[in-house]
Amino acid sequence: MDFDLNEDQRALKDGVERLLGDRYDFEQRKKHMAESDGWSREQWGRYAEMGLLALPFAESDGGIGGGAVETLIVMEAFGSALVLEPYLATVVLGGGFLRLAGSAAQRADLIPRISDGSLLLAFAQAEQQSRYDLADVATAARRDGAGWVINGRKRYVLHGDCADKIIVTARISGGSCDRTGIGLFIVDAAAAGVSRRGYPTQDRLRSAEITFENVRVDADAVIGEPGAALPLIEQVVSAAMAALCAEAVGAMTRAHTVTVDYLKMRKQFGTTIGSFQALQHRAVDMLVQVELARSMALYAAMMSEEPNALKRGSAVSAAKAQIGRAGHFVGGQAVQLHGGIGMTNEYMIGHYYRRLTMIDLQFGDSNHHLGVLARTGGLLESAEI
Amino acid sequence: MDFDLNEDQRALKDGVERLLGDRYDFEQRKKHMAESDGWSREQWGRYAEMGLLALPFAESDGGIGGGAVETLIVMEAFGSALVLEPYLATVVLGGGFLRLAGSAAQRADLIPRISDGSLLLAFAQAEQQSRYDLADVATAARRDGAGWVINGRKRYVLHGDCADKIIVTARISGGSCDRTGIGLFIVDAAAAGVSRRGYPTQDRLRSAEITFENVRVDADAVIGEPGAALPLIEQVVSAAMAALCAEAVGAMTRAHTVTVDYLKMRKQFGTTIGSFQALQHRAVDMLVQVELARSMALYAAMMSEEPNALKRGSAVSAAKAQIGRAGHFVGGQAVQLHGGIGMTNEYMIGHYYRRLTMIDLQFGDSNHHLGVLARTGGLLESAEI
Amino acid sequence: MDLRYSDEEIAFREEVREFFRTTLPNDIRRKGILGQRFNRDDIVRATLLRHERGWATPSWPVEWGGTGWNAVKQYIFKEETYIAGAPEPLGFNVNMIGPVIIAFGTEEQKKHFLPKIARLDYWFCQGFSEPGAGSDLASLRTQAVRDGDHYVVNGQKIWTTLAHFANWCFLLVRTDPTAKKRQQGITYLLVEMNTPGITVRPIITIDGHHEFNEVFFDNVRIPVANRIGEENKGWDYAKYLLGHERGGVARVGLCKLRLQRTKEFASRINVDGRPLSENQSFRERITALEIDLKALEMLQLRALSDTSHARAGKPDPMAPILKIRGSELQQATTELQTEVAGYAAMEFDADFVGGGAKPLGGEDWALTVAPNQYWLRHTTISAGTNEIQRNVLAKSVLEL
Amino acid sequence: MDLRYSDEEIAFREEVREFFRTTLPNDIRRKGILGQRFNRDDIVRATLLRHERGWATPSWPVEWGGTGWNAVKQYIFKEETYIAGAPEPLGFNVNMIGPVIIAFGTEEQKKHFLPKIARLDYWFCQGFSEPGAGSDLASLRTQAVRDGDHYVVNGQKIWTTLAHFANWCFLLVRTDPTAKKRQQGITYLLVEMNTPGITVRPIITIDGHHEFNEVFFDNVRIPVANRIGEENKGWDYAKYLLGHERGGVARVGLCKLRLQRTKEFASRINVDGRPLSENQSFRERITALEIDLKALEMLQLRALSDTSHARAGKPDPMAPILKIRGSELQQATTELQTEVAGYAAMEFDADFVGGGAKPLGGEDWALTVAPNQYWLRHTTISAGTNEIQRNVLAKSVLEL
Repeated sequence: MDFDLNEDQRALKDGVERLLGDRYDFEQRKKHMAESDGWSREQWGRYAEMGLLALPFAESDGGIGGGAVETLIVMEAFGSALVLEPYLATVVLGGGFLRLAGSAAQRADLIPRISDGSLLLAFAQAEQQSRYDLADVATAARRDGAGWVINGRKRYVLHGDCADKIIVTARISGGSCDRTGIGLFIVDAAAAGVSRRGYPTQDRLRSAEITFENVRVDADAVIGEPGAALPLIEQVVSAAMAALCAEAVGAMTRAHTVTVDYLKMRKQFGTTIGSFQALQHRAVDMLVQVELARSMALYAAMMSEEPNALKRGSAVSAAKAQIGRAGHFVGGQAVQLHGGIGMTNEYMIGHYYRRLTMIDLQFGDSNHHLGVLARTGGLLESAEI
Repeated sequence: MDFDLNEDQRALKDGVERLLGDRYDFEQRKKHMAESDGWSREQWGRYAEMGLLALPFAESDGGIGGGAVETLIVMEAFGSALVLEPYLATVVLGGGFLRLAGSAAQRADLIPRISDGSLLLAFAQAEQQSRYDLADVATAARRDGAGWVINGRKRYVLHGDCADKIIVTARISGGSCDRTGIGLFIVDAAAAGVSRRGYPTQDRLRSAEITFENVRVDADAVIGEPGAALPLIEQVVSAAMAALCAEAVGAMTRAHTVTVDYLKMRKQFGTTIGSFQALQHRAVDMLVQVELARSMALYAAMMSEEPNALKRGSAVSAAKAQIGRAGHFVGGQAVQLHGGIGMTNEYMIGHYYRRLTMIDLQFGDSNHHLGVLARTGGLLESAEI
Repeated sequence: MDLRYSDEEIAFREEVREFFRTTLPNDIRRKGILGQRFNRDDIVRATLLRHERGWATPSWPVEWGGTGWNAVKQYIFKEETYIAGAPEPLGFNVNMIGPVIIAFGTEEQKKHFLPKIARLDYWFCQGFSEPGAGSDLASLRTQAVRDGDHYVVNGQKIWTTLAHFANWCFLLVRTDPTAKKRQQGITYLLVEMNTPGITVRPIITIDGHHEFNEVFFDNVRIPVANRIGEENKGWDYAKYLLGHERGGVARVGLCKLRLQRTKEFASRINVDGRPLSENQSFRERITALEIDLKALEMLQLRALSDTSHARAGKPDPMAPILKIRGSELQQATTELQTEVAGYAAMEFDADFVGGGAKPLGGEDWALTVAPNQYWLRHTTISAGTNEIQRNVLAKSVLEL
Repeated sequence: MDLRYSDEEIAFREEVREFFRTTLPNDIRRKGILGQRFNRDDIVRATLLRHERGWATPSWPVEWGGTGWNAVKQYIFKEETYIAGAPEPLGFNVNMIGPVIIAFGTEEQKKHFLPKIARLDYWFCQGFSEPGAGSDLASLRTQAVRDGDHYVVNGQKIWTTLAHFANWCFLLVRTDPTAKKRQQGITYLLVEMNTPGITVRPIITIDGHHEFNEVFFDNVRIPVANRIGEENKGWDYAKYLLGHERGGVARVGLCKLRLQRTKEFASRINVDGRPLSENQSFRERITALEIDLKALEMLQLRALSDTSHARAGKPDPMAPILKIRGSELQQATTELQTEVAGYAAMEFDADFVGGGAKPLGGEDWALTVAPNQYWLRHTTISAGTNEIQRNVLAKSVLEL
């Protein structure tokens, strides 16, 4: 066991932080947000240049060969700057499917285009009735000659508005929540029968509702074994949750730092408000939660690569539950300690609170994961003591 | 709706508080505790003199005709002084059965002796397997001529060690948790076949394990309808829970007052520790909980006389749940703010924490009642909005 | 002591419920129930409804349009207002400037202002807070200089709620900068918002909505006749409000409505094949809030009926407690709603939150929950942060 | 960065587990698992077992009996100690006076004391706290006056843990009452407990148990040779301990053992006809604690492996955080046990809590849970209250 970053990891961290330091302060971020996609294509190009978009892919596929720790480093930095670009959707989720189960042809076709920034992906999984149940898929795929025809409506597709290709889950066989019978298809966003309604989310990222009406795809659009996709989906979603945990830690850390700085600067009743013990202790309680969250984000990263699905799922659920709570507390208290200014859209701190609230919902909130974990036997049983 | 005490109630409150002020400071309480019963027979006589032991009984039975508010007044004062005497066991529980369902003969026989202090009662209900389920009764009563024979083992009988008569629940018919088939019997503690093991509880009250081995009682030992006792038991236990809520509020109020006084007196780092804002705010958070608990104790008292069993049970569960939590917080923080001295048996504050912890367990802890209430539909549905 | 509602009180509750059921327009009720924000017209219409029935200003003296209800009835009326989904009476008018004019206004001011305030012909906003002052209200710097029959006011106010709806403003200005204590030398003025020199600039909050404003005063001339009471005594009149009208602080009824709605939502959401509303853990979470709310309600009722503190001239411990717990529960209930909505809470639609219609089937309610969660963070900050409330309790009640 | 246990670390854990499984006497293990208190003999026997294996003082330098294990191995060893139900190494010896002597003792002191400390031939107690000092340790008033080759000590110590088991004491005394700062003029001495003039008086705590003591010094003569380091520099040596040995503070393994036991208890208790352990709400409560514990464990491991703060001469933010969360979780896990035990937790049996046997069938565990809950309230008070820990973090880490 070793918690120190190696040289490459440290270089990655420094590089990303420097890039964001130069290009992603709060005012610059506003400009990125004002672009038509709701994020900056120019920044996306810079991430490509830095190799961030190739990060998790195998070197044999032209990638950098980074693992969960490398993703954690990037996502934590992104969280700190509240990055708007579709990294989670394209690289972590979309890229996750490709690197873990893409055919040689799929990998050769798509990974270079992801890496150079020219291809955006989205993962269309949730449906109106499905809530956080990855097995609850009503969208249907039926065989049509060598290919497939897809019908259904996907909701809450993160960055689905701008994606060039959509990785969509669809039921090939079985009842609505069966664990088998789910397929994964790569669908061109411009294909006939695909329609989408994009919208901003509460944290001013983008999402979409996507309807598939008799959308035809070829046999080579299937990722992995048709009908046996659920374990793969769970694995990739676990990796995405670990990435979100890291992003949340980055956001919390910054929100905390900004708040502590504010306490040192802001004067009231003739003194800095940071001299009031009750506020000092609140800031300390935030620190405690941030450090516990950081610990759990590391745990999630480590366990997101665990082969045993139960252990992996339990660990990531535990992290997501803890970090959802910590994020709520830290985000909420960051607003509180700022007072009125913290309530305004013009000031940065509320944006952290909004993002942390949305991270909690993505792939299931704290209470959801606590419930899942409790049902599957808790944490001490499933992990090594 | 009217929250003001009437003249009689105010006189009662003043009277009890004066008596305890004179006779029940912490040092005097130690002496009471050191007596062979673990409490003071002399005090018991004084309660009789004041009419406290006759308080809830109808005037036609020679009682004072007090209701839930009068019991609340007494119990709150008792909680404030951490009174050790068996008032809950004898007057609230035992007396509750008699006043609500005792036959004319039972009332005429027993109520005067309770009132003059010569008769102690205990309620033997819980069994090893029953936890907080009032319907879970394995102790059996079978008919034997005109009378009954009782066999079984009762646990956790509050003040069962000193009781002259024991009101015991026993199953007459039905399966182990059936709501029908439960009877209530008045058993002489000296009867053949009754054996008991008394012991001190964590809060230094007394309790007992009581074994009934072929204990024979006459037909007139039955309270109410044989086999239909559960609704009555629930009603009396609700009244007892309301009384415990009031006792807890008395204990919390005193624990808080003592703590605030300590904060004003204790010096550290060259100043009174009460000048530290973090401790001030903690004391305020305690105050908030005490006042919320007081509100819920009033609510419980009011609703303990509600005829509708669901509404009554829901309200009392709600109060018990809130007060259990409040008691834990207030008691725990009272110890915390005292520091080391709060940990010692020689100082009063830890005794409040111990008693508040035990009150939470009696008749079901916070989480138990929260669960019950959630299962039965919550609070807003069952009470008037 | 009798802690049950009397028959008369129960009948009164029915009467109020019936009033809202039969008179409140459906479009307004719909907004209330969906958690959308009311616009100016909604609030005016609801006020006029109540005014027509003689219920616009229950707490005022009967001679000035009050109802003469006791505290419990006033509480019931407020509860039912929330539960009906109706906009509450405008606090700045009914609970703030009205009582101040009644207590300190001249006979002429009373006759002129009170009827218009009651009908919302005059919509008042509150010009107290200033940039940088925060919880330290008395540090205000907006200056008023006497010039004949006028004060000439220069300065800036901030966090001015609904100033863009208001046509009047009551404000505190500094008339004696040399006063020894900061609380001295402050004067209380009333000003029409269309007076030259007043500029209102919106502050958009983190929910994306416009409720707060900055208000700039640039040589604004205010007639001396619009002064409340004496010059330099304004702080006393402002402070008078703080003890007044504790009934509404906690908004228990609004939380009740929200919890009931949450249960409805949850009954339509399936988790593992069963409605979320039947999930025991979820039920326990919502029940815990119901218990908290009941405790707060009982506290509120105790506070309303116990006037012994006021009689003894002592600070009432209840007001800050109600503020603290009321704001905490407002936040907790919206957080629970967001949790229940899940993914459906993620879409940001400012138009819908602001009252627009959107045919989304059963999910429309989910569009307001996150913005309301964000917005209600202000409740632990506004009107004296909860930290300040704790300071007040520590000092004035615990005497620490 | 590699956050998994290495094969070597996993093998080491098995080795330690095997060691305790095969050597720890059953009567000791039983006490550990039932939550009973260990007596002097239990602690001595467990120490000698470890000593025989060469594991009595893992963190010491190898030349003085240390094992040379890295931080992770030391952590694993501690965890397994708790999970086995074994008494932990006596902190006063292994983590406190041992390291102080190693750092500041003379060669003679090292040779004399360290082997005896390791074997528990010398059982040290800590004479720091004084009546009225509380968290303000430096305000100590026990005086030592030089008289030839001796110091003559007069004064009183309090909260002296296990002084009734100890045969030695390390204590702080004031040798220069005129020093400008209170932290100056303090001297660090070692004294045998059987020295004339020392009286130990028990303090019974709210759990009914005897762990704390008052220790009175009445003209106690202590050889100057038993002084650590220089006269008047004692505060520096005492402070050195504060940064040392952060590994054990949180007692994660003890909480793990407690949670596992709690699950076992719960599986034997029926509620509504099903084991409590299958009740989803209960499972969520216990799972929430497991998550908290995992977060604390990861924090502990981070703290152990990150020595950058020490290298940079900066305060380590982890130590107070571990203290705060570790104590909170110790309390939370015992509170949960009391809840699970229910009525069975009510009986007070001091003898059983103190290690006595009592044939109670499956319920014996329930007799210790409330006393342990009461006793563990001390964890947020002792060794710097959690409030003081927050002050430390605010000042030294957040620089507020």
